[in-house]
Amino acid sequence: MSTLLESNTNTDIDNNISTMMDITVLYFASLADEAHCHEEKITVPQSTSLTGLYEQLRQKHRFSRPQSELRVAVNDYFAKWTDEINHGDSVVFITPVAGG
Amino acid sequence: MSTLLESNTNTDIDNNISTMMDITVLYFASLADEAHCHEEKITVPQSTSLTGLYEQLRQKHRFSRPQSELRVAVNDYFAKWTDEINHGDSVVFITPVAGG
Amino acid sequence: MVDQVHGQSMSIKRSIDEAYLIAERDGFALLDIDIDESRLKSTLDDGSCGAFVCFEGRVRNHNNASSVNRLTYYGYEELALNQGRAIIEEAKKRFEITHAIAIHRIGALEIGDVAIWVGVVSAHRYPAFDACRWILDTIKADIPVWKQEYYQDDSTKWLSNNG
Amino acid sequence: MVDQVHGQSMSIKRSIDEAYLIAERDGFALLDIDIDESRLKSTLDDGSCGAFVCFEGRVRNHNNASSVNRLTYYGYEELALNQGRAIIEEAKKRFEITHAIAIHRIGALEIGDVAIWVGVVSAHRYPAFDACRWILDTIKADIPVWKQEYYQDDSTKWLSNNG
Repeated sequence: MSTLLESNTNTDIDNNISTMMDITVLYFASLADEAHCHEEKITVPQSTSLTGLYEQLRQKHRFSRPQSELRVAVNDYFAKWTDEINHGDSVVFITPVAGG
Repeated sequence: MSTLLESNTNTDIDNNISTMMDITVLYFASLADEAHCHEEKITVPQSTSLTGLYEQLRQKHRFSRPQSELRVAVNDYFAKWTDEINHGDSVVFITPVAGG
Repeated sequence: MVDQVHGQSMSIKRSIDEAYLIAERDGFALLDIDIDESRLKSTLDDGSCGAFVCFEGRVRNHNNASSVNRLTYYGYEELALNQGRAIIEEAKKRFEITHAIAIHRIGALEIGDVAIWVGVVSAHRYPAFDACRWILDTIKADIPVWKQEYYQDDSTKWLSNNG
Repeated sequence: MVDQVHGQSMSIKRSIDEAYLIAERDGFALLDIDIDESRLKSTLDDGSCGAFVCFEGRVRNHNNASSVNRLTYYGYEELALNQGRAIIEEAKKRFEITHAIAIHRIGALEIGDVAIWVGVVSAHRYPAFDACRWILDTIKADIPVWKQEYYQDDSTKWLSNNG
Protein backbone atom coordinates (compact mmCIF):
# COMPACT_ATOMS: atom_id res chain seq x y z
CA MET A 1 0.00 0.00 0.00
CA SER A 2 2.74 2.48 0.78
CA THR A 3 4.04 2.18 -2.76
CA LEU A 4 0.61 3.06 -4.05
CA LEU A 5 0.46 6.17 -1.91
CA GLU A 6 3.96 7.28 -2.87
CA SER A 7 3.19 6.89 -6.52
CA ASN A 8 0.39 9.40 -6.18
CA THR A 9 1.98 12.14 -4.10
CA ASN A 10 3.04 14.09 -7.14
CA THR A 11 -0.39 14.21 -8.73
CA ASP A 12 -2.52 14.82 -5.65
CA ILE A 13 -2.05 18.21 -4.07
CA ASP A 14 -4.23 17.65 -0.99
CA ASN A 15 -2.62 14.38 -0.13
CA ASN A 16 -3.28 14.35 3.62
CA ILE A 17 -5.18 11.89 5.78
CA SER A 18 -8.56 13.65 5.45
CA THR A 19 -8.59 13.13 1.67
CA MET A 20 -7.74 9.44 1.68
CA MET A 21 -10.25 6.64 1.05
CA ASP A 22 -10.24 3.08 2.29
CA ILE A 23 -11.31 0.76 -0.52
CA THR A 24 -11.88 -2.98 -0.54
CA VAL A 25 -10.94 -4.74 -3.76
CA LEU A 26 -12.09 -8.28 -4.50
CA TYR A 27 -10.43 -10.48 -7.12
CA PHE A 28 -11.97 -13.30 -9.10
CA ALA A 29 -10.74 -15.77 -11.70
CA SER A 30 -7.45 -14.92 -13.42
CA LEU A 31 -7.08 -11.65 -11.51
CA ALA A 32 -7.17 -13.60 -8.24
CA ASP A 33 -4.50 -15.92 -9.64
CA GLU A 34 -2.30 -12.97 -10.54
CA ALA A 35 -2.94 -11.03 -7.34
CA HIS A 36 -2.45 -14.19 -5.24
CA CYS A 37 -5.40 -13.14 -3.13
CA HIS A 38 -9.19 -12.85 -3.14
CA GLU A 39 -9.44 -9.55 -1.29
CA GLU A 40 -7.27 -6.61 -0.34
CA LYS A 41 -7.93 -3.38 1.49
CA ILE A 42 -6.14 -0.33 0.19
CA THR A 43 -6.06 3.36 0.95
CA VAL A 44 -5.97 5.77 -1.95
CA PRO A 45 -6.32 9.52 -2.42
CA GLN A 46 -9.89 10.71 -2.64
CA SER A 47 -9.56 11.83 -6.24
CA THR A 48 -8.55 8.38 -7.43
CA SER A 49 -10.60 7.25 -10.39
CA LEU A 50 -11.58 3.66 -11.19
CA THR A 51 -9.23 3.64 -14.16
CA GLY A 52 -6.44 5.08 -12.01
CA LEU A 53 -7.12 2.47 -9.35
CA TYR A 54 -6.90 -0.35 -11.86
CA GLU A 55 -3.65 1.02 -13.31
CA GLN A 56 -2.07 1.15 -9.85
CA LEU A 57 -3.17 -2.38 -9.03
CA ARG A 58 -2.17 -3.62 -12.46
CA GLN A 59 1.37 -2.36 -11.88
CA LYS A 60 1.43 -3.78 -8.37
CA HIS A 61 0.20 -7.27 -9.34
CA ARG A 62 1.41 -7.31 -12.96
CA PHE A 63 -2.13 -8.06 -14.23
CA SER A 64 -1.96 -9.26 -17.81
CA ARG A 65 -5.29 -7.79 -18.91
CA PRO A 66 -5.57 -4.14 -19.99
CA GLN A 67 -8.43 -2.17 -18.52
CA SER A 68 -10.18 -2.16 -21.92
CA GLU A 69 -10.92 -5.87 -21.50
CA LEU A 70 -12.54 -5.47 -18.10
CA ARG A 71 -15.77 -4.27 -16.58
CA VAL A 72 -15.94 -2.82 -13.10
CA ALA A 73 -18.39 -3.22 -10.23
CA VAL A 74 -18.78 -0.90 -7.24
CA ASN A 75 -20.66 -2.06 -4.14
CA ASP A 76 -21.95 -5.18 -5.91
CA TYR A 77 -23.42 -3.41 -8.94
CA PHE A 78 -21.86 -2.91 -12.35
CA ALA A 79 -20.50 0.62 -12.60
CA LYS A 80 -19.19 2.88 -15.34
CA TRP A 81 -15.45 3.44 -15.43
CA THR A 82 -16.20 7.14 -15.06
CA ASP A 83 -18.14 6.66 -11.80
CA GLU A 84 -16.55 8.12 -8.66
CA ILE A 85 -15.24 5.98 -5.83
CA ASN A 86 -16.05 6.84 -2.26
CA HIS A 87 -14.53 5.94 1.07
CA GLY A 88 -15.62 2.46 2.11
CA ASP A 89 -16.53 1.33 -1.37
CA SER A 90 -15.99 -2.20 -2.56
CA VAL A 91 -14.52 -2.40 -6.06
CA VAL A 92 -14.28 -5.46 -8.29
CA PHE A 93 -12.67 -5.65 -11.71
CA ILE A 94 -14.57 -8.13 -13.86
CA THR A 95 -12.67 -10.20 -16.42
CA PRO A 96 -14.72 -11.65 -19.31
CA VAL A 97 -17.35 -13.91 -17.80
CA ALA A 98 -17.97 -17.53 -18.75
CA GLY A 99 -21.23 -18.63 -17.20
CA GLY A 100 -23.78 -20.97 -18.71
CA MET B 1 -73.83 -48.17 -49.00
CA SER B 2 -76.30 -49.08 -51.70
CA THR B 3 -77.09 -45.43 -52.29
CA LEU B 4 -73.44 -44.79 -52.96
CA LEU B 5 -73.32 -47.52 -55.56
CA GLU B 6 -76.48 -46.33 -57.23
CA SER B 7 -75.26 -42.81 -57.43
CA ASN B 8 -72.28 -43.98 -59.44
CA THR B 9 -73.91 -46.28 -61.96
CA ASN B 10 -74.31 -43.57 -64.55
CA THR B 11 -70.70 -42.45 -64.54
CA ASP B 12 -68.96 -45.80 -64.39
CA ILE B 13 -69.27 -47.89 -67.53
CA ASP B 14 -67.57 -51.05 -66.22
CA ASN B 15 -69.66 -51.13 -63.09
CA ASN B 16 -69.50 -54.85 -62.37
CA ILE B 17 -68.22 -56.68 -59.31
CA SER B 18 -64.66 -57.16 -60.61
CA THR B 19 -64.06 -53.41 -60.77
CA MET B 20 -65.33 -52.56 -57.31
CA MET B 21 -63.10 -51.72 -54.32
CA ASP B 22 -63.76 -52.22 -50.63
CA ILE B 23 -62.56 -49.18 -48.70
CA THR B 24 -62.48 -48.51 -44.98
CA VAL B 25 -63.14 -44.93 -43.96
CA LEU B 26 -62.33 -43.66 -40.46
CA TYR B 27 -63.84 -40.49 -39.03
CA PHE B 28 -62.38 -38.22 -36.40
CA ALA B 29 -63.48 -35.05 -34.64
CA SER B 30 -66.34 -33.11 -36.27
CA LEU B 31 -66.60 -35.56 -39.18
CA ALA B 32 -67.26 -38.36 -36.70
CA ASP B 33 -69.94 -36.21 -35.09
CA GLU B 34 -71.60 -35.60 -38.45
CA ALA B 35 -71.22 -39.21 -39.69
CA HIS B 36 -72.42 -40.53 -36.33
CA CYS B 37 -69.73 -43.21 -36.52
CA HIS B 38 -65.98 -43.75 -36.23
CA GLU B 39 -65.61 -46.22 -39.09
CA GLU B 40 -67.50 -47.41 -42.10
CA LYS B 41 -66.73 -49.92 -44.85
CA ILE B 42 -67.88 -48.98 -48.29
CA THR B 43 -67.63 -50.44 -51.78
CA VAL B 44 -66.95 -48.07 -54.64
CA PRO B 45 -66.04 -48.36 -58.32
CA GLN B 46 -62.34 -48.84 -58.96
CA SER B 47 -62.00 -45.52 -60.73
CA THR B 48 -63.23 -43.57 -57.73
CA SER B 49 -60.89 -40.71 -56.82
CA LEU B 50 -60.27 -39.39 -53.32
CA THR B 51 -62.10 -36.18 -54.17
CA GLY B 52 -64.99 -38.20 -55.61
CA LEU B 53 -65.09 -40.37 -52.53
CA TYR B 54 -65.27 -37.35 -50.26
CA GLU B 55 -68.04 -35.76 -52.32
CA GLN B 56 -70.12 -38.95 -52.10
CA LEU B 57 -69.63 -39.24 -48.35
CA ARG B 58 -70.24 -35.53 -47.90
CA GLN B 59 -73.61 -35.86 -49.55
CA LYS B 60 -74.41 -39.00 -47.57
CA HIS B 61 -73.49 -37.56 -44.15
CA ARG B 62 -74.12 -33.87 -44.93
CA PHE B 63 -70.57 -32.94 -43.89
CA SER B 64 -70.32 -29.22 -43.36
CA ARG B 65 -66.69 -28.86 -44.47
CA PRO B 66 -65.82 -28.54 -48.15
CA GLN B 67 -62.98 -30.72 -49.41
CA SER B 68 -60.73 -27.65 -49.74
CA GLU B 69 -60.53 -27.43 -45.93
CA LEU B 70 -59.44 -31.03 -45.48
CA ARG B 71 -56.36 -33.15 -45.89
CA VAL B 72 -56.55 -36.84 -46.68
CA ALA B 73 -54.62 -39.88 -45.42
CA VAL B 74 -54.43 -43.29 -47.11
CA ASN B 75 -53.20 -46.31 -45.14
CA ASP B 76 -52.04 -44.16 -42.22
CA TYR B 77 -49.91 -41.74 -44.24
CA PHE B 78 -50.86 -38.32 -45.56
CA ALA B 79 -51.71 -38.58 -49.24
CA LYS B 80 -52.28 -36.19 -52.12
CA TRP B 81 -55.86 -35.72 -53.25
CA THR B 82 -54.70 -36.90 -56.68
CA ASP B 83 -53.36 -40.21 -55.34
CA GLU B 84 -55.23 -43.34 -56.47
CA ILE B 85 -57.24 -45.50 -54.10
CA ASN B 86 -56.87 -49.27 -54.20
CA HIS B 87 -58.99 -52.13 -52.98
CA GLY B 88 -58.53 -52.63 -49.26
CA ASP B 89 -57.23 -49.13 -48.60
CA SER B 90 -58.03 -47.22 -45.46
CA VAL B 91 -58.96 -43.60 -46.09
CA VAL B 92 -59.25 -40.80 -43.54
CA PHE B 93 -60.32 -37.24 -44.17
CA ILE B 94 -58.44 -34.91 -41.85
CA THR B 95 -60.15 -31.78 -40.57
CA PRO B 96 -57.89 -28.94 -39.36
CA VAL B 97 -55.84 -30.31 -36.49
CA ALA B 98 -55.54 -28.76 -33.04
CA GLY B 99 -52.72 -30.47 -31.18
CA GLY B 100 -50.27 -28.87 -28.80
CA MET C 1 -72.73 -40.89 -28.28
CA VAL C 2 -69.34 -39.23 -27.72
CA ASP C 3 -67.84 -42.55 -26.69
CA GLN C 4 -69.38 -44.31 -29.68
CA VAL C 5 -67.90 -42.03 -32.31
CA HIS C 6 -64.81 -40.73 -30.46
CA GLY C 7 -63.99 -43.42 -27.93
CA GLN C 8 -61.36 -45.11 -30.10
CA SER C 9 -59.46 -41.86 -30.58
CA MET C 10 -59.33 -41.01 -26.87
CA SER C 11 -56.91 -43.79 -25.99
CA ILE C 12 -53.87 -45.41 -27.54
CA LYS C 13 -53.88 -48.95 -28.92
CA ARG C 14 -50.48 -49.76 -27.45
CA SER C 15 -49.24 -50.33 -23.94
CA ILE C 16 -47.59 -47.42 -22.12
CA ASP C 17 -44.20 -49.15 -22.28
CA GLU C 18 -44.58 -49.67 -26.00
CA ALA C 19 -45.44 -45.99 -26.47
CA TYR C 20 -42.28 -44.94 -24.61
CA LEU C 21 -40.20 -47.40 -26.66
CA ILE C 22 -41.59 -45.90 -29.86
CA ALA C 23 -40.91 -42.41 -28.56
CA GLU C 24 -37.33 -43.37 -27.78
CA ARG C 25 -36.81 -45.10 -31.14
CA ASP C 26 -38.74 -42.79 -33.48
CA GLY C 27 -38.86 -39.59 -31.44
CA PHE C 28 -42.64 -39.37 -31.25
CA ALA C 29 -45.57 -41.18 -29.68
CA LEU C 30 -49.07 -40.60 -28.38
CA LEU C 31 -49.87 -41.36 -24.77
CA ASP C 32 -53.19 -41.45 -22.93
CA ILE C 33 -51.96 -40.92 -19.35
CA ASP C 34 -49.75 -38.39 -17.53
CA ILE C 35 -46.52 -37.74 -19.45
CA ASP C 36 -43.53 -38.91 -17.40
CA GLU C 37 -41.06 -36.16 -18.14
CA SER C 38 -38.15 -37.73 -16.27
CA ARG C 39 -38.55 -40.94 -18.27
CA LEU C 40 -38.31 -38.97 -21.52
CA LYS C 41 -35.42 -36.85 -20.27
CA SER C 42 -33.41 -39.89 -19.26
CA THR C 43 -33.48 -41.13 -22.85
CA LEU C 44 -31.91 -37.84 -23.94
CA ASP C 45 -28.88 -37.96 -21.61
CA ASP C 46 -25.68 -37.66 -23.59
CA GLY C 47 -22.25 -36.51 -22.40
CA SER C 48 -21.59 -34.73 -25.68
CA CYS C 49 -24.62 -32.47 -25.26
CA GLY C 50 -24.27 -29.15 -23.50
CA ALA C 51 -27.80 -28.01 -24.18
CA PHE C 52 -31.20 -29.38 -23.31
CA VAL C 53 -34.33 -27.43 -24.24
CA CYS C 54 -37.80 -28.60 -23.47
CA PHE C 55 -41.29 -27.35 -24.05
CA GLU C 56 -44.38 -28.33 -22.10
CA GLY C 57 -47.78 -27.38 -23.38
CA ARG C 58 -50.25 -27.25 -20.52
CA VAL C 59 -54.02 -26.95 -20.49
CA ARG C 60 -54.87 -23.32 -19.75
CA ASN C 61 -57.85 -22.14 -17.74
CA HIS C 62 -58.88 -19.82 -20.54
CA ASN C 63 -58.84 -19.60 -24.30
CA ASN C 64 -59.42 -16.17 -25.75
CA ALA C 65 -62.30 -14.81 -23.68
CA SER C 66 -63.80 -18.14 -22.62
CA SER C 67 -63.22 -19.89 -19.34
CA VAL C 68 -62.20 -23.49 -19.98
CA ASN C 69 -63.14 -26.19 -17.48
CA ARG C 70 -61.45 -29.12 -19.15
CA LEU C 71 -60.77 -30.42 -22.61
CA THR C 72 -60.34 -33.63 -24.49
CA TYR C 73 -57.75 -34.46 -27.12
CA TYR C 74 -58.51 -37.06 -29.78
CA GLY C 75 -55.83 -38.65 -31.90
CA TYR C 76 -55.48 -40.72 -35.06
CA GLU C 77 -52.68 -42.81 -33.62
CA GLU C 78 -51.30 -44.65 -36.66
CA LEU C 79 -51.00 -41.54 -38.80
CA ALA C 80 -49.69 -39.57 -35.81
CA LEU C 81 -46.86 -42.07 -35.28
CA ASN C 82 -45.92 -42.11 -38.97
CA GLN C 83 -46.03 -38.33 -39.26
CA GLY C 84 -44.26 -37.83 -35.92
CA ARG C 85 -41.39 -40.08 -37.00
CA ALA C 86 -41.04 -38.04 -40.19
CA ILE C 87 -41.06 -34.75 -38.25
CA ILE C 88 -38.27 -35.86 -35.92
CA GLU C 89 -36.22 -37.19 -38.86
CA GLU C 90 -36.63 -33.88 -40.63
CA ALA C 91 -35.68 -31.94 -37.48
CA LYS C 92 -32.43 -33.89 -37.24
CA LYS C 93 -31.62 -32.94 -40.83
CA ARG C 94 -32.52 -29.27 -40.40
CA PHE C 95 -30.79 -28.59 -37.09
CA GLU C 96 -27.49 -29.51 -35.47
CA ILE C 97 -29.07 -31.59 -32.75
CA THR C 98 -28.22 -34.94 -31.23
CA HIS C 99 -31.67 -36.22 -30.36
CA ALA C 100 -35.25 -35.11 -29.92
CA ILE C 101 -38.32 -36.66 -28.36
CA ALA C 102 -41.90 -35.50 -28.31
CA ILE C 103 -45.05 -36.97 -26.80
CA HIS C 104 -48.62 -35.79 -27.28
CA ARG C 105 -51.22 -36.84 -24.79
CA ILE C 106 -54.80 -37.69 -25.78
CA GLY C 107 -57.95 -38.24 -23.74
CA ALA C 108 -59.60 -36.06 -21.10
CA LEU C 109 -57.24 -33.47 -19.54
CA GLU C 110 -57.67 -31.10 -16.63
CA ILE C 111 -56.35 -27.53 -16.24
CA GLY C 112 -52.58 -27.66 -15.75
CA ASP C 113 -52.12 -31.10 -17.31
CA VAL C 114 -49.31 -31.41 -19.82
CA ALA C 115 -50.76 -32.06 -23.29
CA ILE C 116 -47.47 -32.05 -25.17
CA TRP C 117 -43.81 -32.41 -24.23
CA VAL C 118 -40.91 -31.76 -26.59
CA GLY C 119 -37.27 -32.24 -25.54
CA VAL C 120 -34.13 -31.66 -27.60
CA VAL C 121 -30.43 -32.12 -26.80
CA SER C 122 -27.54 -30.71 -28.77
CA ALA C 123 -23.90 -29.74 -28.33
CA HIS C 124 -24.72 -26.02 -28.47
CA ARG C 125 -27.72 -24.05 -27.35
CA TYR C 126 -29.22 -22.35 -30.41
CA PRO C 127 -29.95 -25.50 -32.44
CA ALA C 128 -31.74 -26.97 -29.42
CA PHE C 129 -33.98 -23.88 -29.12
CA ASP C 130 -34.60 -23.72 -32.87
CA ALA C 131 -35.35 -27.42 -33.22
CA CYS C 132 -37.65 -27.52 -30.18
CA ARG C 133 -39.72 -24.64 -31.52
CA TRP C 134 -39.80 -26.08 -35.03
CA ILE C 135 -40.85 -29.54 -33.83
CA LEU C 136 -43.59 -28.00 -31.71
CA ASP C 137 -44.87 -25.83 -34.56
CA THR C 138 -44.78 -28.75 -36.97
CA ILE C 139 -46.58 -31.07 -34.56
CA LYS C 140 -49.25 -28.44 -34.08
CA ALA C 141 -49.61 -28.07 -37.86
CA ASP C 142 -49.41 -31.69 -38.96
CA ILE C 143 -50.07 -34.24 -36.25
CA PRO C 144 -53.68 -35.52 -36.43
CA VAL C 145 -54.82 -34.56 -32.95
CA TRP C 146 -58.04 -32.69 -32.33
CA LYS C 147 -59.13 -30.73 -29.31
CA GLN C 148 -62.57 -30.19 -27.88
CA GLU C 149 -62.97 -27.60 -25.13
CA TYR C 150 -65.68 -27.76 -22.47
CA TYR C 151 -66.89 -24.44 -21.09
CA GLN C 152 -68.65 -23.47 -17.89
CA ASP C 153 -72.04 -23.32 -19.61
CA ASP C 154 -71.58 -26.98 -20.72
CA SER C 155 -71.07 -25.96 -24.34
CA THR C 156 -68.23 -27.53 -26.29
CA LYS C 157 -66.23 -26.52 -29.31
CA TRP C 158 -63.83 -28.16 -31.77
CA LEU C 159 -60.67 -26.08 -31.87
CA SER C 160 -58.35 -25.53 -34.81
CA ASN C 161 -54.73 -24.42 -34.80
CA ASN C 162 -55.15 -22.67 -38.12
CA GLY C 163 -57.88 -20.14 -37.45
CA MET D 1 -3.45 -22.01 -3.44
CA VAL D 2 -6.60 -22.43 -5.50
CA ASP D 3 -8.67 -22.59 -2.34
CA GLN D 4 -6.96 -19.53 -0.91
CA VAL D 5 -7.68 -17.24 -3.83
CA HIS D 6 -10.84 -18.89 -5.24
CA GLY D 7 -12.37 -20.75 -2.32
CA GLN D 8 -14.83 -17.98 -1.46
CA SER D 9 -16.19 -17.91 -4.99
CA MET D 10 -16.78 -21.65 -5.22
CA SER D 11 -19.64 -21.66 -2.73
CA ILE D 12 -22.59 -19.45 -1.89
CA LYS D 13 -22.83 -17.44 1.31
CA ARG D 14 -26.49 -18.27 1.84
CA SER D 15 -28.33 -21.40 2.79
CA ILE D 16 -29.84 -23.54 0.03
CA ASP D 17 -33.35 -22.62 1.17
CA GLU D 18 -32.47 -18.95 1.08
CA ALA D 19 -31.09 -19.32 -2.44
CA TYR D 20 -34.34 -20.92 -3.65
CA LEU D 21 -36.37 -18.20 -1.91
CA ILE D 22 -34.31 -15.54 -3.70
CA ALA D 23 -34.74 -17.40 -7.00
CA GLU D 24 -38.49 -17.51 -6.46
CA ARG D 25 -38.70 -13.84 -5.44
CA ASP D 26 -36.15 -12.25 -7.79
CA GLY D 27 -35.95 -14.89 -10.53
CA PHE D 28 -32.24 -15.58 -10.14
CA ALA D 29 -29.84 -17.13 -7.65
CA LEU D 30 -26.55 -18.96 -7.46
CA LEU D 31 -26.41 -22.43 -5.96
CA ASP D 32 -23.45 -24.63 -5.05
CA ILE D 33 -25.15 -28.05 -5.15
CA ASP D 34 -27.26 -30.01 -7.64
CA ILE D 35 -30.05 -27.87 -9.08
CA ASP D 36 -33.45 -29.26 -8.07
CA GLU D 37 -35.40 -28.74 -11.26
CA SER D 38 -38.73 -29.90 -9.87
CA ARG D 39 -38.45 -27.38 -7.02
CA LEU D 40 -37.93 -24.58 -9.54
CA LYS D 41 -40.69 -25.83 -11.83
CA SER D 42 -43.19 -25.97 -9.01
CA THR D 43 -42.75 -22.25 -8.40
CA LEU D 44 -43.69 -21.62 -12.04
CA ASP D 45 -47.03 -23.47 -11.99
CA ASP D 46 -49.82 -21.18 -13.10
CA GLY D 47 -53.22 -22.13 -14.55
CA SER D 48 -53.13 -19.20 -16.94
CA CYS D 49 -49.94 -20.44 -18.60
CA GLY D 50 -50.14 -22.75 -21.57
CA ALA D 51 -46.42 -22.75 -22.27
CA PHE D 52 -43.40 -23.77 -20.24
CA VAL D 53 -39.95 -23.63 -21.82
CA CYS D 54 -36.81 -24.60 -20.01
CA PHE D 55 -33.14 -24.73 -20.81
CA GLU D 56 -30.55 -26.82 -19.03
CA GLY D 57 -26.88 -26.19 -19.66
CA ARG D 58 -24.91 -29.32 -18.91
CA VAL D 59 -21.16 -29.89 -18.62
CA ARG D 60 -19.99 -31.43 -21.88
CA ASN D 61 -17.22 -33.99 -22.22
CA HIS D 62 -15.46 -31.84 -24.79
CA ASN D 63 -14.90 -28.21 -25.67
CA ASN D 64 -13.64 -27.51 -29.16
CA ALA D 65 -10.97 -30.17 -29.67
CA SER D 66 -10.11 -30.77 -26.01
CA SER D 67 -11.42 -33.54 -23.84
CA VAL D 68 -12.78 -32.10 -20.61
CA ASN D 69 -12.61 -34.13 -17.40
CA ARG D 70 -14.39 -31.72 -15.11
CA LEU D 71 -14.69 -28.02 -14.54
CA THR D 72 -15.24 -25.51 -11.84
CA TYR D 73 -17.46 -22.47 -11.88
CA TYR D 74 -16.65 -19.48 -9.68
CA GLY D 75 -19.15 -16.75 -8.91
CA TYR D 76 -19.27 -13.24 -7.50
CA GLU D 77 -22.48 -13.89 -5.65
CA GLU D 78 -23.60 -10.40 -4.59
CA LEU D 79 -23.17 -8.88 -8.05
CA ALA D 80 -24.67 -12.00 -9.64
CA LEU D 81 -27.83 -11.66 -7.55
CA ASN D 82 -28.19 -7.95 -8.29
CA GLN D 83 -27.56 -8.41 -12.00
CA GLY D 84 -29.74 -11.55 -12.20
CA ARG D 85 -32.67 -9.69 -10.63
CA ALA D 86 -32.27 -6.93 -13.22
CA ILE D 87 -32.13 -9.46 -16.08
CA ILE D 88 -35.37 -11.15 -15.03
CA GLU D 89 -37.08 -7.77 -14.54
CA GLU D 90 -35.99 -6.74 -18.03
CA ALA D 91 -37.16 -10.06 -19.52
CA LYS D 92 -40.62 -9.50 -18.07
CA LYS D 93 -40.73 -6.08 -19.73
CA ARG D 94 -39.45 -7.31 -23.09
CA PHE D 95 -41.58 -10.46 -23.45
CA GLU D 96 -45.19 -11.44 -22.78
CA ILE D 97 -44.30 -13.89 -20.04
CA THR D 98 -45.82 -14.61 -16.66
CA HIS D 99 -42.74 -15.65 -14.73
CA ALA D 100 -39.15 -16.76 -15.21
CA ILE D 101 -36.58 -18.37 -12.95
CA ALA D 102 -32.92 -19.09 -13.52
CA ILE D 103 -30.26 -20.67 -11.34
CA HIS D 104 -26.55 -20.88 -12.01
CA ARG D 105 -24.51 -23.44 -10.16
CA ILE D 106 -20.97 -22.77 -8.95
CA GLY D 107 -18.25 -25.05 -7.58
CA ALA D 108 -16.78 -28.26 -8.99
CA LEU D 109 -18.99 -29.97 -11.60
CA GLU D 110 -18.72 -33.31 -13.36
CA ILE D 111 -19.64 -34.22 -16.94
CA GLY D 112 -23.42 -34.17 -17.33
CA ASP D 113 -24.06 -31.95 -14.32
CA VAL D 114 -26.47 -29.08 -14.89
CA ALA D 115 -24.61 -25.76 -14.65
CA ILE D 116 -27.52 -23.50 -15.47
CA TRP D 117 -31.28 -23.88 -15.52
CA VAL D 118 -33.69 -21.34 -17.00
CA GLY D 119 -37.46 -21.81 -16.93
CA VAL D 120 -40.16 -19.52 -18.32
CA VAL D 121 -43.95 -19.74 -18.30
CA SER D 122 -46.32 -17.73 -20.47
CA ALA D 123 -49.82 -17.89 -21.90
CA HIS D 124 -48.51 -18.57 -25.40
CA ARG D 125 -45.49 -20.42 -26.66
CA TYR D 126 -43.34 -17.97 -28.61
CA PRO D 127 -42.72 -15.47 -25.80
CA ALA D 128 -41.60 -18.36 -23.57
CA PHE D 129 -39.07 -19.52 -26.18
CA ASP D 130 -37.86 -15.98 -26.87
CA ALA D 131 -37.55 -15.03 -23.22
CA CYS D 132 -35.79 -18.27 -22.26
CA ARG D 133 -33.17 -17.77 -24.96
CA TRP D 134 -32.74 -14.09 -24.14
CA ILE D 135 -32.35 -14.73 -20.42
CA LEU D 136 -29.79 -17.46 -21.12
CA ASP D 137 -27.81 -15.25 -23.51
CA THR D 138 -27.91 -12.33 -21.12
CA ILE D 139 -26.82 -14.45 -18.17
CA LYS D 140 -23.93 -15.76 -20.24
CA ALA D 141 -22.97 -12.21 -21.18
CA ASP D 142 -23.45 -10.42 -17.88
CA ILE D 143 -23.54 -12.65 -14.83
CA PRO D 144 -20.14 -12.68 -13.06
CA VAL D 145 -19.46 -16.38 -13.22
CA TRP D 146 -16.15 -17.77 -14.43
CA LYS D 147 -15.28 -21.23 -15.65
CA GLN D 148 -12.06 -23.17 -15.41
CA GLU D 149 -11.78 -26.41 -17.38
CA TYR D 150 -9.53 -29.29 -16.33
CA TYR D 151 -8.14 -31.43 -19.14
CA GLN D 152 -6.77 -34.96 -19.23
CA ASP D 153 -3.14 -33.74 -19.13
CA ASP D 154 -3.92 -31.88 -15.86
CA SER D 155 -3.74 -28.51 -17.56
CA THR D 156 -6.42 -25.94 -16.81
CA LYS D 157 -7.79 -22.95 -18.65
CA TRP D 158 -9.98 -19.95 -17.86
CA LEU D 159 -12.79 -19.82 -20.38
CA SER D 160 -14.53 -16.79 -21.79
CA ASN D 161 -17.92 -16.55 -23.44
CA ASN D 162 -16.77 -13.70 -25.63
CA GLY D 163 -13.82 -15.17 -27.51
